[in-house]
Amino acid sequence: AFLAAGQASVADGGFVLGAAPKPAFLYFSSKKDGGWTQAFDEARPKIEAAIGVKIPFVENVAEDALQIRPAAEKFIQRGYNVIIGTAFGYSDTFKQLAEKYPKVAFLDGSGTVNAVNLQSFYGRTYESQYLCGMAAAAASKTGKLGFVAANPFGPVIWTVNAFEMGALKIRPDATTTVIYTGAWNDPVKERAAATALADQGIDAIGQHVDTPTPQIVAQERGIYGTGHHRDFREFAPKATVCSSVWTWDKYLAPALKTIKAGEWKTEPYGAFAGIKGGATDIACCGPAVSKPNVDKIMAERKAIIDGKHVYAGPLSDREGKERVAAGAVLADGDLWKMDWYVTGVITQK
Amino acid sequence: MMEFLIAWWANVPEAAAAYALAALGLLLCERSGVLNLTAEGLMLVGAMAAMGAALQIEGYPGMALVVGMLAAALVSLLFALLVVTLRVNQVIAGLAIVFFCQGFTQLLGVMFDWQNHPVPGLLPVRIPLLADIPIIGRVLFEQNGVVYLIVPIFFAVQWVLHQTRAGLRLRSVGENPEAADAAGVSVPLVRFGAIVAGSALIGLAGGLLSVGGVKMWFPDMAGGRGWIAVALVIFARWQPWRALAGAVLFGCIESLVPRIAAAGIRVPQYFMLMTPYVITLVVMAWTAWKGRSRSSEPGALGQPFLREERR
Amino acid sequence: MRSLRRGRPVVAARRRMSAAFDAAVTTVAILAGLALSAFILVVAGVPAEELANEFIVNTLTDADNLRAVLAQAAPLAFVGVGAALAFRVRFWNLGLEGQMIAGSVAATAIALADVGPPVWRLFLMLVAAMAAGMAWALVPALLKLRLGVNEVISSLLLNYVALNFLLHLLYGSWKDPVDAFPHSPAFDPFERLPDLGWGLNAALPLVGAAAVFAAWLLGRSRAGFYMRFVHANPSVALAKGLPVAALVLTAVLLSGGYAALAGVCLSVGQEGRLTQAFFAGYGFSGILIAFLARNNALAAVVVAFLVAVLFVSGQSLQVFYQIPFAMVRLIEAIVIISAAASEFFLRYQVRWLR
Amino acid sequence: MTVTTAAPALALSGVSKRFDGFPALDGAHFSVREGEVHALLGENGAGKSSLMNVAAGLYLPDEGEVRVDGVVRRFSGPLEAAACRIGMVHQHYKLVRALSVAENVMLAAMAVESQSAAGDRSADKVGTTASRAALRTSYGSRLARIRALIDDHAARLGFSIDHRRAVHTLSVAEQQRVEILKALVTGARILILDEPTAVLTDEEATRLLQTMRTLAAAGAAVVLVTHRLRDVREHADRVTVMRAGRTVAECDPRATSTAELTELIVGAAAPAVTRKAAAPGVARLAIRNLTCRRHDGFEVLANLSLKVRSGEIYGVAGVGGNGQTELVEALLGIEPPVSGEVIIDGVGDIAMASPAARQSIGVAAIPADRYRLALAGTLPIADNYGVTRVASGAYGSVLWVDFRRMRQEAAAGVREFDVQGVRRIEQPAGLLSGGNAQKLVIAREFASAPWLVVAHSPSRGLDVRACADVQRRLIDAREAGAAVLLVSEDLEEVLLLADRIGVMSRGRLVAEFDAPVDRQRIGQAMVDHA
Ligand SMILES: Nc1ncnc2c1ncn2[C@@H]1O[C@H](COP(=O)(O)OP(=O)(O)OP(=O)(O)O)[C@@H](O)[C@H]1O
Ligand SMILES: Nc1ncnc2c1ncn2[C@@H]1O[C@H](COP(=O)(O)OP(=O)(O)OP(=O)(O)O)[C@@H](O)[C@H]1O
Ligand SMILES: [Mg+2]
Ligand SMILES: [Mg+2]
Repeated sequence: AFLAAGQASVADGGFVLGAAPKPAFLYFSSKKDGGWTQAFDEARPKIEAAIGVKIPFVENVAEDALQIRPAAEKFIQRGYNVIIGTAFGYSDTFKQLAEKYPKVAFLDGSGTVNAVNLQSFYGRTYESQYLCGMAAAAASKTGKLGFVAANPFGPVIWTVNAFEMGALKIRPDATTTVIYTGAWNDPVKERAAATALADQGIDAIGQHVDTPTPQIVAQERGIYGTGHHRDFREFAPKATVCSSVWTWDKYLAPALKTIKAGEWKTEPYGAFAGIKGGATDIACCGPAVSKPNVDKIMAERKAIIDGKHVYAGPLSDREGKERVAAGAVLADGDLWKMDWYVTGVITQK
Repeated sequence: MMEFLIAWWANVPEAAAAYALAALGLLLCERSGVLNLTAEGLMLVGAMAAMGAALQIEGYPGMALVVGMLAAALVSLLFALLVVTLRVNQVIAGLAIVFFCQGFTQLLGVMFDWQNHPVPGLLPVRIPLLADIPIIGRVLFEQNGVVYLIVPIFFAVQWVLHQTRAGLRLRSVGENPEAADAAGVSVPLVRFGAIVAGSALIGLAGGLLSVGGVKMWFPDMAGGRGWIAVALVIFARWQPWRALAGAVLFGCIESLVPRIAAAGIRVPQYFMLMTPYVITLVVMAWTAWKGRSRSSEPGALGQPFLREERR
Repeated sequence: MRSLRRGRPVVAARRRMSAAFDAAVTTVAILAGLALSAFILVVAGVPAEELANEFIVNTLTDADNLRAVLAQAAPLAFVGVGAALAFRVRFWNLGLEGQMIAGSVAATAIALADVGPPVWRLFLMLVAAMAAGMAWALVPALLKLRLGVNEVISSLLLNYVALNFLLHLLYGSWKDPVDAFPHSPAFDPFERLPDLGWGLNAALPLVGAAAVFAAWLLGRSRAGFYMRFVHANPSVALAKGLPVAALVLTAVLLSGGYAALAGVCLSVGQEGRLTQAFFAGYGFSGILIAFLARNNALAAVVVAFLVAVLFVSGQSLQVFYQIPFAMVRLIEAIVIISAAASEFFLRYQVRWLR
Repeated sequence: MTVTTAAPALALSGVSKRFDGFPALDGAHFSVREGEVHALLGENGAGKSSLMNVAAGLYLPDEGEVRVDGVVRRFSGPLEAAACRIGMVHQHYKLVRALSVAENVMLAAMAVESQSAAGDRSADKVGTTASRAALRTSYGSRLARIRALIDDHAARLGFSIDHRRAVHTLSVAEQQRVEILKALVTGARILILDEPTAVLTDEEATRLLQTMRTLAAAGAAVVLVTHRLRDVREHADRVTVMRAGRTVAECDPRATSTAELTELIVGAAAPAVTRKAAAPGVARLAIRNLTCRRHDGFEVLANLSLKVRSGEIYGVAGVGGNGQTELVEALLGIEPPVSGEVIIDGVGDIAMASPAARQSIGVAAIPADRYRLALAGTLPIADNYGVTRVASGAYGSVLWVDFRRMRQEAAAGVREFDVQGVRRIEQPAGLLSGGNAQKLVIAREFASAPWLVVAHSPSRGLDVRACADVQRRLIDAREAGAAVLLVSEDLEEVLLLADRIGVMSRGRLVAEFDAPVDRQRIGQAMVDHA
């Protein structure tokens, strides 16, 4: 991510791996979690093919120093020299490890800290969720949209806002009602949330949780939805009109190649790729989205690739406070710290 | 407003059903004097086995639930062996079983790759005519089959406990195993029976969670509901009808929490998420305050029995 | 009819076991549990010869692994001794995780508010943590003493309350302003448990002192002597005029305080900030440790070390054989089940009666 | 009396039973014939209950034979004994406290029914018949029938008992009645009564014993386990005496003097209790208007007031279950009273005092239920002995308990008070027999010269010698100037020991007498206010 102590050293000189890269993954949860981790695990064979090395992994490494450190060190001891983490809670430990093992490269998905040999990376999911919001509004008959999210902080809030902004692009009267479940992977709560939304008369449900449950509920209720992490048409072919998906191989395979080539230079604020950089994209669109709307969505996608910023000014929050001045775009630092909602988003505190 | 209430209430029976089944199962077991903390674990077993079955034999959710019941009953044999035959401390045995089930269901579920495979599951059954009654029609008569089953199960538990010889034996074993034993009742047999029968109901509750509710399996999906069921039995003072009422109360809370968010009411969300637990605590304290005579607790709850042993 | 039968097994109570027999049976039981677990692992695809290597040789001879074991052992010993304290007055404190959270929240509050001068900061954090852990344990203790509310459930439910409160803070006012992620700002160096070199921090001597204190309290002090009566027969304790409520409170509050210190070992000692899941799983491990140690404080430290070995070796399995970490939980459960079952042979004898 | 030539109804021979190495029974034998009342006597721990438990199928003997009507039986449980129509009234009641009287009786009856339904071969006529049909009737109608039977039997015995009440609401005496009714209703042909009269009034006891005679006359075989030699002499046809797990004598009670019987039982003549005249001093304990309620609101003690002076024994007489237990528990601080005062000389009102305050007063307490209120059965004898004095600093400071000294003093105390069966001072106190456990309690409480004694049925269930021992201690305490409150359901004991006697009925003190007092007048007071 964006800011970190110790990036000073990043600037001076690059990092050269002594040997051929031998990467290993530390997965934050189960590789079949349906979302975040599974997206990594699905990218893994593609990366293996691209760089021609088998990549081992270890599942369910909680965000707990006492688990991360030994897991990473075990790999390092057996000669693995590129350790790829998958949670922001690994950051502190990875930082310490990076200092302790200067000959090993560390990469951390959704991490927050960077160093000469430590690179955090994440995707600009607001881009893909913006497009999902468009698709949801296009499928919706009422303009009342819902969103099931895990916990409120920057990377989640920006998807919520982008979703609503995308919806507004299609329907100026669109609203997005958000329910936070308090857990990344709890289908019971997700189902209850999605059901509550549907009962409110909401007819398209976006999401930023790990499982496809909200999509399944949407399908059962004969309404629509948009997925996150992976293409959820697999679970709800009728309901899911669009998914914001990770394409980690597109980021990690080249990154590993640069490491191999000895040209790796970590970015001081972390790697933060969007649709253009290849970390995130959409799987679109379901039949419920009409052709003209599909065209609109694809046109927006093109515009984003060509440089359009979703959070371009003028932009105010729902209390009316100006957040982005006209002509400006939201700085990455402010994105990560986002704690405000755009007009049209309905939330709890 | 009315729409909100009806939509809320219509969700209550299903949410309450898992609590009710688990609480009735626990109650049956505890009336025989076996303190049962295994609910959280056995619900996980029921949930996993039912989902496994549902994935294998598509289209028969009822069968899947039966498999869940059988699996929970099977695992409960281990618990019964520990507490009845080996007379292990019942709290320790209960906790150990819960953790065993957590590890074991996660291991199997992951090994067989049952995670994230949705099934059609149990669908609501509309009862003709009755379902057309305004308000209560939708609340009471458009539920899945297991919800309707609660009614006969409840009456069966009530009847067995109070109107049969088996029930008299079970209660006396729970109150005073020495006396029951002297009256020729086989204490281990009654307790084994009560544990297995009760656990089958708990397994059904778990199955309902996976095959009935979420229609998917994921590790640790009981999410503390088993503990709430244990608490329910305590504040129900081991009376079936009070357990049922408690289950409905929790069904109401559980389905209300996301609805408050959906209605856009601004309350701190994590406090909302802790309400079921806080309310359980408050209700437990309140019932304890109200009925301070603890005479309703089975007299031998938690005590192992051996005929010739003196304590 | 019956007279023709060959005989039958009868179970009879044993009067008293020698300590050696007790230790032998428990050891055999634990080994049996581990053997069963090893069997499951071999079935799951771990080569048998690798197993011993992973578990014993690598974990105990490799410096990194040994450090990991020691780092892991400190919080485990704290929860273990804490659980033992409460169990000594027949109080099933299943709220250890909630108390860990409460303690770390309080310590973090002190650090964030910069209470007191830096030299005293860590001390204040420890005191605040203990106080908060005690306060969190006070709730189920009072509910039990005053209203007779079953502490198994009340203490357990408070874990969920504490967890949601923690999330409330981390996603709310305590979000780290540096990266806006849901963990507290990092502690200053003087707010962390000092390093003793060799990668170990002050948690180890702390837990050693705490265990010795608990051992003295339970085994040698007058209060500990009274606690035996509270454990054995509360109504006798009451009739003998022992301050039962005060004894229960003492033990339970200390238990909460020790749990809080376990939390501190992890948040202040290992993470360097308040995070979302530092406590996960320690509650059960604490109960396991207290149980295997027969509620003996010093034995709990030894058992905690062994459980730490299991944890660290479990991670090797996870890393190198793709065995899910659930397996470690399962092994823990199997060991506790077999140890619990073995008590049968301590307390009873089975004879064949002809 | 007709002596049948056929085999005895019940015969036990060569019965041995060890409990973890301790021989409770060591080749004991015993037999009872149809038509006789056979008394089984013996010291505490002699093995009487154990032997009868073997007959009732509750204990599996290690060796020996049980014959019913001459046929060898190997019971694997009470069910099989019940099938042989053996019924037992247990010394430690086997009642389910939460169930009603009727349900308790029905539970016992079900065993007999299921067994006889499984194959009833015995041609019997005693008592009510349990049949296959009973099993088929519905639960409700069966319960109704049981109720009728209870009323029937209760009327015959002169028991007043409400079959709807839950057992836990009954007094000890009432529970004893239920226990007896259970055996009678199920129609046992071989009826074993283990100390059935311990808590009954004189009149109730007499009627029960008369009923035994009637049953015996109708062909039943009755075994009566008791310590009351008077009853034995009046009602038994034969006597068997046990000592240390062995059968030591069998005799005709009418042909044997009480002294001879006593000698057979304890091996030596019972020492007589003697006492000097009272020299009362100041009131050490004054109870004023003490009122206690049960959880359900029932008033168990109502405005009770009394005074106990130093140098006297104040006896509280009354039928069990009239508030005696609550009185003692209120004094010990187990259940705080609703209102009233408990004034201790020099201390003040302690009715609501904390346990710590009570501990410092140093009351010697001998509660009726030792394993609930006096001894922690799983803890060592030494710990149980030491717990009273540890607070005084006798065994080290608050910070360091001197366990070695505690063990030494416990060993000495146990020796001095003649507590039998102590193999090791670290052995759990729960392994002691009832009588010896009681002696341990007394050894502990009297370790330092007592100042105020609260004793509740201190010699209940004790044998003659132990009983005399305990009474001796109480008198010694009185003579040393202690104030003694003796609450006892045994009128004999109260008459023997007390200087002043209060009569309790329904939670009130209804009359007070100075000793010596006529037995009749006390009985009258109990009845008048009942
Ligand atoms: N279940 C048991 N476990 C261990 N020991 C036992 C058990 N039952 C009896 N005993 C022991 O066997 C011995 C005989 O006891 P028993 O109860 O038969 O004596 P008793 O003659 O009935 O005495 P009392 O007059 O006190 O009733 C006692 O020492 C007793 O402690
Ligand atoms: N579990 C046991 N294991 C071994 N010995 C035992 C056990 N329980 C009791 N005893 C022995 O039995 C004896 C006393 O038994 P018990 O309590 O049955 O006596 P009792 O017949 O009830 O006597 P009392 O009339 O004094 O109550 C003691 O000597 C004790 O050592
Ligand atoms: Mg600070
Ligand atoms: Mg006896």
